[in-house]
Amino acid sequence: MTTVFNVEYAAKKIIEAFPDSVAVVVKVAVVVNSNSLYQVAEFLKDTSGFEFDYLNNLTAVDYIDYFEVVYNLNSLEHNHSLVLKTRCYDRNRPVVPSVISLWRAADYQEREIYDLMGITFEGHPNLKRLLLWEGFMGHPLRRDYL
Amino acid sequence: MRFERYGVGIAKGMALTLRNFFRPPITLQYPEDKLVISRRLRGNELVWYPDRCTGCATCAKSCPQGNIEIITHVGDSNNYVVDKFEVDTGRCMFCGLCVESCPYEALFMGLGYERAQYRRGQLVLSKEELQPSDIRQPSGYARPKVEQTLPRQSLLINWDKEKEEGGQKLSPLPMRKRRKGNGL
Amino acid sequence: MTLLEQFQLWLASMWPDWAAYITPAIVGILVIIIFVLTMVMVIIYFERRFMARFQIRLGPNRCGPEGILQPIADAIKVLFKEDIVPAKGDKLVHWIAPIVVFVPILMIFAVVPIHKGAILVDLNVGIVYVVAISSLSTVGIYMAGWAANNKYALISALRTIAQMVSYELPVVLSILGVVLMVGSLSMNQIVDSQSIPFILLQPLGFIIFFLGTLAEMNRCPFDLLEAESEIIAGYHIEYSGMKFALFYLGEYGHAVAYSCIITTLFLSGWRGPLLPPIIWFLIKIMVVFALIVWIRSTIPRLRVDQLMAFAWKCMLPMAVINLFIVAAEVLWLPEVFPWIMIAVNFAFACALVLLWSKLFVLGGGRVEV
Amino acid sequence: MAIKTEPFILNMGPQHPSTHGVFRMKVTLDGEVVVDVEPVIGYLHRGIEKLAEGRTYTQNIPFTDRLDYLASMTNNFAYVLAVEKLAGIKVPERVEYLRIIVAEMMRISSHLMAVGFFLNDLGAMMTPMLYMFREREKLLDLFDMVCGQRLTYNYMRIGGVSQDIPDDFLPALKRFVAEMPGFIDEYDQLLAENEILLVRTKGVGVLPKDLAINIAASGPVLRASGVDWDIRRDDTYSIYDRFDFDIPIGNVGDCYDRYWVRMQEMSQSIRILEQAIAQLPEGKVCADVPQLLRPPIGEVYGHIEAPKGELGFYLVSDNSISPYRFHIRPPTLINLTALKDMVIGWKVADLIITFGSMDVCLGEIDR
Repeated sequence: MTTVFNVEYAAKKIIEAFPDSVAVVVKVAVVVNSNSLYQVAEFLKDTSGFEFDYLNNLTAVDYIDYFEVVYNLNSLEHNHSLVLKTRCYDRNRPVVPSVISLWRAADYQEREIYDLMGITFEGHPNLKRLLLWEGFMGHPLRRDYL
Repeated sequence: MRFERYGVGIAKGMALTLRNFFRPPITLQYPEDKLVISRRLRGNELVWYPDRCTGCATCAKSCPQGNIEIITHVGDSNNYVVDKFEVDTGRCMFCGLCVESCPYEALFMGLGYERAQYRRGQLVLSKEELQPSDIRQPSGYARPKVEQTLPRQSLLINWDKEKEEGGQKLSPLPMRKRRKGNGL
Repeated sequence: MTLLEQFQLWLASMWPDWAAYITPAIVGILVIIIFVLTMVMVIIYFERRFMARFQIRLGPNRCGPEGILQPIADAIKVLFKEDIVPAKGDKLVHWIAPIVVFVPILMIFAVVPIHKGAILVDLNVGIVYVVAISSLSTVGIYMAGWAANNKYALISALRTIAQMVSYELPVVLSILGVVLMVGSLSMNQIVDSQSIPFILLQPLGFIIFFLGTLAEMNRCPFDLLEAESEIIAGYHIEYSGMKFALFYLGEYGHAVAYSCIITTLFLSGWRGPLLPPIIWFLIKIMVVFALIVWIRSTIPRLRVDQLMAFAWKCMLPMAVINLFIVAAEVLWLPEVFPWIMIAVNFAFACALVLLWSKLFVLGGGRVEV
Repeated sequence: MAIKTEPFILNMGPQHPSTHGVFRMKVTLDGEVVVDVEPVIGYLHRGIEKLAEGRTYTQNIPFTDRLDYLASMTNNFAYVLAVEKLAGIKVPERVEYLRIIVAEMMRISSHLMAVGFFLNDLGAMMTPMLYMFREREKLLDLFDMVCGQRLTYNYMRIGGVSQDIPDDFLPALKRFVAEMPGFIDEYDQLLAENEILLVRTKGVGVLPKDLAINIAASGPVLRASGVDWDIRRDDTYSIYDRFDFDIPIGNVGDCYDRYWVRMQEMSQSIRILEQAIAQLPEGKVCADVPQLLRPPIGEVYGHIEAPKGELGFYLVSDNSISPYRFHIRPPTLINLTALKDMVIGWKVADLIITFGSMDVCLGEIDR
């Protein structure tokens, strides 16, 4: 049975390593600032005790005020999971650093979010539309689309 | 990579195909030879009993596609009279949610499955077309009482039993049965 | 003296020479075309029904009683189809290719004895003629692949050439074993000298020849050039209508032709007890073809490098060794004891197959790019 | 004189016999050798994630049928589990068993398709595929009996299943469970020792262990690479902890291992089915759930071990009758990430079988 990693503890450790990186800790997730996302993700992947080597799921939610990018992390070794989130408030040009160099699982998922939600992942080597065709107007999964 | 087993594996495979050569084929000659389909089949769009329908439109609300269109007016004895009950079956995905949600058992899934039409417009079924008829029999989906009255489904797993016992008897030479209308 | 020559002599007694010469030729050609077309129809129907039963299906059974008119219905359908030529294809080559594929296959039948004396021309180099003519249709396939201006077709065409070049050698070498035993290249003489079928005398030669011909007629497991899961239909991907039908005829005509050749070379041709020779001949063709269908319905396909490796590393050395063994036997073993020869050859065949299974590596792995 | 060659681009798909749907690959070939592959998807995109935002939680169940249409039952299962987790619904005991019975039947059915089409890609002329279709047909008959459809079942409901199983179901399923191991042995006899199959698949399309974890491969693809990870055991959902089953692990991660893992998983599913049939209790088949469910505000990621891998549903609720965000984690799309690494340097034929051995379903990839 996968245990849910203690969010408070994770947040504490992350703040120890990178002060000012954690924006807010909600009940189920650690929300980090988007500019320090990559460092935190690297920390979570490589630090012993965390070792989140498996990126289950990567998605984004449009909360009108901001976009939330959700990373469901899992560790096959310790069998625990953690939800990492980041928010970007700029609706016209939301940018989040890409984690593809840590987990290649993010490849298609980041492209899909770019396609459907319009969030740019900085550092993605091949950020093209995945499901829709090039030249499609708008990003359909945003709440204000149509 | 080598052929380390001297072709024994290939020989075994060929022996197996030969064994299947003498097994009865499992295909059926469709228009002449039909299976008894499931008692709960979700086929042939909907069967609608107007006398039981109160016009509550629960089915229309439960439809994921919004296919069911109901227009009612209030009748003499303070009831709803259904003016229009129309289903665009070209968009229907046969999920059966409308049948499950009907509180008065006025709506059934149909038992038929040969529902091809030449025009898309013919797929929009009106109030009259939805009522039960010879080709439009109600199925037992979500209706246990109807289900008990229908014949048993013929299963391929019972390949050694007759159709009446819920089987699908396979004969080694199914072509011995002469068909009518043998046509080129 | 073949039947046609007798016919010609009989005509010459009353008609002028030129007519007596030309009429039997035309009659013979017509007979062969009718024979080939009928056999192809029969074999297409036979394969579809037979393979269906291997696959626990029924196969075509709607047209006519038990579906025997299915090939005719297919032919009519295909005749009425639109003939499409790719816009950027090579139109002339596209047009010629099906003919180049089909005609050589018809020509093979000129030297196939289907009955005692029933042969169009009893060439004294009959089997060499067969080998020479049968590889001509490869040119047609290459033309088709080239003319279609389609990448799948091009891959297929190149595969054909490689395959044909590789498999021609073991086939010819295994034929040489038969020729050594008979002492003649004439097909009639080959049949005449088979009081014991050569499949018993030369099991290894038969296996090599059979596998080689499977590759030459592009049958499973060597059907790389029309591997439908990889390159869809291969060289005839851009063909439709009657041109496609010619390829189809060619493919099955090839199968019939090689069934005939295998029957003639290894299964003692039309010879057999009780039944008339022509019936024996047809039965043997069908048995060979049934074996081909059986293999087709069971075995997956080889990869292209494995196909080459199989030809050059397994079949060619084995064919050479087989040739030497047969030559030695013909030279030194007394002809009165064929049973010794059968035993020795079976032992050699088993030993070689076991040895090659252990020794040789099929194909390469990943290529660094 | 050296012959000058140059690579050329072959456009495989969207209409191609072995792309298992409308998948397109831009393949750069150097002769027969694959130099580069670029998958292009989206030809079957229906926007299910967007459609689901405008429908109630129950109305979304038919849409999940249409994701991986070869394993509709497990899609239903994953979705209803996620919603139940979100709304905190406890389902009756009988429902848990029924769901596991149909989910394991679905796994057998999906693996039969996967292996059958994989062998078809190898060029086995439909024969093994049709043998496997025969067994799948028996299962589809049973699904038809339970829920009235053969492909899009729409069987599970939030808090239960739509209807109880009919009387004929269990005897027929028992017979299937008794007969199926014999057929699995037959398939092994047909192909597992076949030299050509071994030559074609052993060592081809290797997915190394660390890469498999890094791309978050899941299901048989992950296990064939030697990673001992099965959500049924490692993140137990429903009542899988009550059953005794093994998890087959490959050791190389080549096409043969993926084929082998699937064959073994079918046997294990039959073991689970045997136990579940024996333990099946009586009882209600649906918990009391309001027709218009309004889960509390929150979010949930529920994942299950679908036949093709980890199928996850990420749901966000705003306490209305429809989900605020409905995200599907399709297993095969993420498995496809590794396709390029697996096929570069191999021949075209290997590209086809490697792709076939990953068992993709375009309904799920494109959504």
